[in-house]
Amino acid sequence: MNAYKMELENVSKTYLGTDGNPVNALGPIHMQIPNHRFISIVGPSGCGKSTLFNIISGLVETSDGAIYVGGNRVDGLTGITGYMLQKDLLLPWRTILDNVILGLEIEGIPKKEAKAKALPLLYKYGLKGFEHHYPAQLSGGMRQRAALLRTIMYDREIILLDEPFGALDAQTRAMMQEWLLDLWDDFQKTILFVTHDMEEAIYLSDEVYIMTSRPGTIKRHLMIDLPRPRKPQIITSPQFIELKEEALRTLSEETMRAYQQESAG
Amino acid sequence: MNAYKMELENVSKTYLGTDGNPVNALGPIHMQIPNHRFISIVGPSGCGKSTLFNIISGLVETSDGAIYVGGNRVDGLTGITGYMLQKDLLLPWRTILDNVILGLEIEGIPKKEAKAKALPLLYKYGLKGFEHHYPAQLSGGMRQRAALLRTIMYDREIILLDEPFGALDAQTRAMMQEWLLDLWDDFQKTILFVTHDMEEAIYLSDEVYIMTSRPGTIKRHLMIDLPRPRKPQIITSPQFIELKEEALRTLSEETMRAYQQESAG
Amino acid sequence: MSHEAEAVSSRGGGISAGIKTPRPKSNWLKHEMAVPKPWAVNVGRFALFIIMLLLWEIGARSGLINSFFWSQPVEIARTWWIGVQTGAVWQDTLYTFRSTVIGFVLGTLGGTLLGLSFWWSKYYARISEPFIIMFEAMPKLALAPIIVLVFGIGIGSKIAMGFAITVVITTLTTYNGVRSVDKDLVRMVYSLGASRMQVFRKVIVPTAIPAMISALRINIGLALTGAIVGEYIGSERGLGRMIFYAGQTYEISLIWANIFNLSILSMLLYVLIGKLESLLLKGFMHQK
Amino acid sequence: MSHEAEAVSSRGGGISAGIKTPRPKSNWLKHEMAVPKPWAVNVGRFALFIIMLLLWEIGARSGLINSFFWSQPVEIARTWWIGVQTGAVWQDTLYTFRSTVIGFVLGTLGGTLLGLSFWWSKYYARISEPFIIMFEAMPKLALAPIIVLVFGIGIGSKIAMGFAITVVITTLTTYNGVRSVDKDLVRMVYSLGASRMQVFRKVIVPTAIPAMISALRINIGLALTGAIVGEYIGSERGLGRMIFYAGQTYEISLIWANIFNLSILSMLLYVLIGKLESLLLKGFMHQK
Amino acid sequence: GGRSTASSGPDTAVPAKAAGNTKELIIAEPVHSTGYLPLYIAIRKGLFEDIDVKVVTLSGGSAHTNAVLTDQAFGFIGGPEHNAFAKAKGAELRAVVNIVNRGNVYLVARSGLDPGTDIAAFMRGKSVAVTQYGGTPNSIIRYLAKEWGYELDKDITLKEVDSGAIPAILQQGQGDVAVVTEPILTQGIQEGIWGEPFYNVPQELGPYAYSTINIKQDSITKDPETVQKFVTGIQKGLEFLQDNHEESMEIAKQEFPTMAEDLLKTTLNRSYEDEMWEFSGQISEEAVTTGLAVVRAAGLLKTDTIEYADIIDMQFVK
Ligand SMILES: Nc1ncnc2c1ncn2[C@@H]1O[C@H](COP(=O)(O)OP(=O)(O)OP(=O)(O)O)[C@@H](O)[C@H]1O
Ligand SMILES: Nc1ncnc2c1ncn2[C@@H]1O[C@H](COP(=O)(O)OP(=O)(O)OP(=O)(O)O)[C@@H](O)[C@H]1O
Ligand SMILES: [Mg+2]
Ligand SMILES: [Mg+2]
Repeated sequence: MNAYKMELENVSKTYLGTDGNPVNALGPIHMQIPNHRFISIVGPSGCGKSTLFNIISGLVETSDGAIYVGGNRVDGLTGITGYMLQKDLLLPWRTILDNVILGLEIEGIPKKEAKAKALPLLYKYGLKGFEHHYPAQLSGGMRQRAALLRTIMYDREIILLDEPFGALDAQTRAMMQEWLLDLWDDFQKTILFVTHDMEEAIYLSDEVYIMTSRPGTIKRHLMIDLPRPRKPQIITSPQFIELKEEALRTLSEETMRAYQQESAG
Repeated sequence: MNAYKMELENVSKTYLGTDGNPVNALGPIHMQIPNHRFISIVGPSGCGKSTLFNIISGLVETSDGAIYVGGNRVDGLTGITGYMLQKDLLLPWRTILDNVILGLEIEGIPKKEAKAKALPLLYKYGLKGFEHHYPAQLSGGMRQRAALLRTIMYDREIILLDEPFGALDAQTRAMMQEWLLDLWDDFQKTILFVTHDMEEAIYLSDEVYIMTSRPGTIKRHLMIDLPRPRKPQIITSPQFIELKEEALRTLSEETMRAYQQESAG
Repeated sequence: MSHEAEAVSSRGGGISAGIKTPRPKSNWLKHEMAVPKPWAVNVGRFALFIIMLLLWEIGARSGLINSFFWSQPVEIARTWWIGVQTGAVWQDTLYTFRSTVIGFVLGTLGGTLLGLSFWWSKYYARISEPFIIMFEAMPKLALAPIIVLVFGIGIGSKIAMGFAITVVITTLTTYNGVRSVDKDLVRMVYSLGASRMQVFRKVIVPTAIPAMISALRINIGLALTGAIVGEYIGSERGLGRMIFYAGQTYEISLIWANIFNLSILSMLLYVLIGKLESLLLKGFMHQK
Repeated sequence: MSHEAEAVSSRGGGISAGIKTPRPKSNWLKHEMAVPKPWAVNVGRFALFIIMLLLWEIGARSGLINSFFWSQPVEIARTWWIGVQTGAVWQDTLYTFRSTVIGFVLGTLGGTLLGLSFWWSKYYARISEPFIIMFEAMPKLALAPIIVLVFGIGIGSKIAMGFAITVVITTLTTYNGVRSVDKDLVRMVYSLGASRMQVFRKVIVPTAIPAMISALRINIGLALTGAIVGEYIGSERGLGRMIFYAGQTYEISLIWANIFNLSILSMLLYVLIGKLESLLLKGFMHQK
Repeated sequence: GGRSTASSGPDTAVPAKAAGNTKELIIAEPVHSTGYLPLYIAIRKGLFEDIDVKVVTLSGGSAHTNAVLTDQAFGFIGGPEHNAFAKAKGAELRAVVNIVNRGNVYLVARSGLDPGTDIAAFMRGKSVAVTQYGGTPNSIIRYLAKEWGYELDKDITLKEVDSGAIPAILQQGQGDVAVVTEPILTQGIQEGIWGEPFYNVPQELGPYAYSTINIKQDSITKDPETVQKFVTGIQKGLEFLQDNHEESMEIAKQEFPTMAEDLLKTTLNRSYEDEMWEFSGQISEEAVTTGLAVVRAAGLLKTDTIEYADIIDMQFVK
């Protein structure tokens, strides 16, 4: 057994730009993710967070570098991680319930069984009465909840969440946070979490990566040594505030630098 | 001249559900919006905020009620308000620059002139170098910025913004907030603003409407009497914290009630 | 704001006045939302049809239209009525109907399967392309000797024509549908560990279905054309044979009478396809 | 996790070992991303073509295929070579090419305009529908007397055929494209105060363009068919005329030789259309 | 008839499917025409004994020949030159009974043109509307051009079109002369598009094996009784047509219900007048010679070795 659940080694990505020249979008990135950790990634918009997740989940080919899970090389392989993309990507021709059980269906679990498993979750997270609606009939927040539930139902050891709570109202967001922590705790998942909310990142995580602007590399790797389980009130504790200020300063430094660079060049 | 810039009178909306029965999605809503005010609307996901904006902007027909702007009945009319929808809805076959000037183009302003007007804004808000990219090549946050800029460029007295900052990183969000306040101040706009972030709502607004869960009605109408101009530090002032706690309590009461209702029924 | 001033009606007093003015509407709303009333549509169609016939008849009688080449409605009606009395109309229509429907079903199924199969290998798809085009380019009518050889002179050759004419277009349409799939949806499903077969079943096929459904309307017309061409090549019965015969003997009114029958048949087929289409759209795509 | 265990290759040591193992790939990535190499595709096509010819020749020589009905490759090649030497091949091909292209351009433009015009009024669209279907259902060949009357026996009638055959399908395809427009985009543009004309120009037309482009391939084939039918009605030159000649006189090898020419022509047309398509896609849709 | 496979050649005999006691025979006709009235009469009057004859219209090049060669049809109507074409490629077909024994086409000139008496002189420089190459009317005009010593495209231009297009071409002045058959001939006269024929092929060329019924040699060797029954039936039809003008006209009306009655009458009268039908069913050497000369002149038949006996079998005509 390796010390780390997942390792990213020198991962980078170059897109072909509109003018035909290569555009460096990400990296090189080095990360060592221990097992059962809750890791947040924060960075300026456009720095390559979604690109990084696409690469980890095997959906986009790396331009360089390698990814190892449990010591095995996995870059380019799918099905290793559970991944909630930034767009909700619900299949428009399926009901919400059928969308949520998609991962189970693909694994070969009988539909009936899968539905029985999914329904309580739908009820719990405010989608009751919408099981048999189609995605177009739902509000933005509801769609995002459905997409998150689909990822959670697809029960993988490593879960990648790209801004899962972006469109949720504060109350639902708080409930989902608690529930995600429970889930992570109960099932011993390793979670990678992209958010724009530093408070959320620190509150949830064991480690926070702060990325530089494009091409995104790791600018700062913060360890969050707050005791667990954490109560929501923790955000007013001095230790929390100190961590948050430190992190925000780093991030804003980076964003400023980026804006200056762009305005200058 | 009326006392109010805009009045909503008994506005409500009923959709036809999948089972053929009507589903009450919104209202009845009464609102009286004074001129040059910054108004936020906060409510549980799915309560009908987007539906309300669709109605005000004339894109969806009301099932009942009337809307008046400057004393004239306008429900069903388009072009009265500037509206940024929750989805970015950039035209995929246009470059970012061409997307941003769409509103001006429709008004008949020469393309060249419109572009000259738009470019500085694109530069200022981190889209420099992406003017000639297509939407599919941008990150989620960048797309949202472009959509917001398009709405701003379409220079209307009343502006509706549906979660404009949802996908932005903290730094960009802060910058956009300041800029929006400047704009509102400089051009004497009336702004309606949907957000899930209560802190943001209070920080930006003169008035905050808190909605009930579906069918959304006005649960609470809070006046924010904080002095202007406001500094970001204001969020730690006792007055701010008091208002925020009051508002969050109301909202969470409502969300809880909704969940209980749904779990029970 | 000039926009506002132009468009809205003045309300006079404040809200408290409580006078309900008629609700103004923007043009586009009326348009995008309104579904034309079926009776109005039918009246319009019928009126247009009658007007066209009247103009034709008047033109023919006044000598503006040479009725030797164009015939004229009254004459056509008379010829048609003879067909009804002798029962030829029903027999011919039924004959053509049968070969059309069979050709349509086979061609649509075959083309759909072929088009979908192209998703599995771009290499295979690219290699097949010119051969499909070649097949499409062959003038079916000119191949009559060989068609008779392969499919016989019975209904087989008519079905084969309907098949040959629909299968290529269905293939191309389906393949276009397959290629228009949202790449992100495909990625998402792969991210759930799906096999290619699962992506195919759960994303590709449902995405291609609207394209396939939209091909149905076009196909039924083409299958009919195919059946008609098949009847030209050789037949005992059928509307195509009648038209061909009428052309040979210069009975222009008989041509039109049979074209009329053909239109009725094709309208009937379109109505049936329309029903099938909305059933499928409801079943697969949950659209109205 | 069985998924993982199955799919990945063991790496042995830790990261520090630094041994670069070959990068594993999932199947689908290879598939979705790979564009088949043009030379490989061409080799494949050519090989398939040669194999088919060889089987045919061997079948004919061994008596498995009756060369009385099917002719045989060597014979066809000989007949074709005569055509090349007399120059008939070039003249006929050029003639058919010209009428096809003109009919294609007119039919595609006309159909596109018609299909787009349907967006403006659902009522008008619904009324027109059965008449369009009627027009489509008419066997164009049977209308020979009238077509010659109206368009003469020169290139006009061939162009008219190409037009008649492509215009309806283009109309239907374009209208399908128009109807598939994202309603939210339309709303957004209206919310910017756009007039119907502006929505039409800025959303409807760009949305319909891919549908129109996808119709090009189908149309070029149909226009070719139309030109061939036109040549059947009456022509001095053209591949279609040659094929009918041959069909009348049992010269099966001449039929095939001309079908070969026709295939070459249609392939050429498809290549041209392919170029046009990618130009248009690049210009309008910024796709590769 | 059964569906044939690619491997069944012209010589592989597949026994015709027997339906009960009465054999079903399919006759492929290239077009539904008043010229084939004897066949329709024989069917409608039940003149065939023990056999059930069905007619299928089979146009499109050599489709009717192929249908017979592959045993999908028992026989086809067409000139015996088709048997010669097939023979040239190694297939054996025989004409067993005659029906139309005159070149059933007429030359007409656009109204306003006066052909005069020197037809050859008149024809110089004219453009002629005629059906497609390979068909008999086309071959006849080529044959005549040769007789007159004219070269195609130089002295005479052919406008080869679908038969339905011919009146429109003269009407529009795109052609001067047309080669037409009944009933278009009469219609064009009635309509004033062209005048009475100035060159009457049936009279000028005389006996001409124009439409015979042709079957496979195999059928003759394997089942002569059926062939006999069939030929006898046709002969009865010919006799009936010869003897009962009135009743034949009635049958023609049933067979062509939509055709104007006066048109039908004119057509039949002209046919009787021009001795269109060979009422004996006999095919004379002279008639075949003329037919073959025409297709040779048109370049359709390239061999010179084919003789009367290779394509005609008169043993069943009694
Ligand atoms: N298909 C593509 N072609 C070219 N460039 C691309 C493509 N996809 C992404 N990019 C570029 O790669 C960079 C990183 O994009 P990515 O979506 O990963 O950012 P992100 O960090 O997720 O941003 P956000 O927080 O706004 O979602 C951006 O500059 C974007 O323009
Ligand atoms: N086309 C439709 N057909 C039926 N129901 C609909 C339709 N559109 C919206 N609804 C319903 O109307 C209600 C309000 O939706 P709306 O999108 O306005 O919510 P919202 O407040 O904007 O939510 P969020 O904060 O999640 O964006 C929801 O319950 C939704 O399911
Ligand atoms: Mg992103
Ligand atoms: Mg919303």
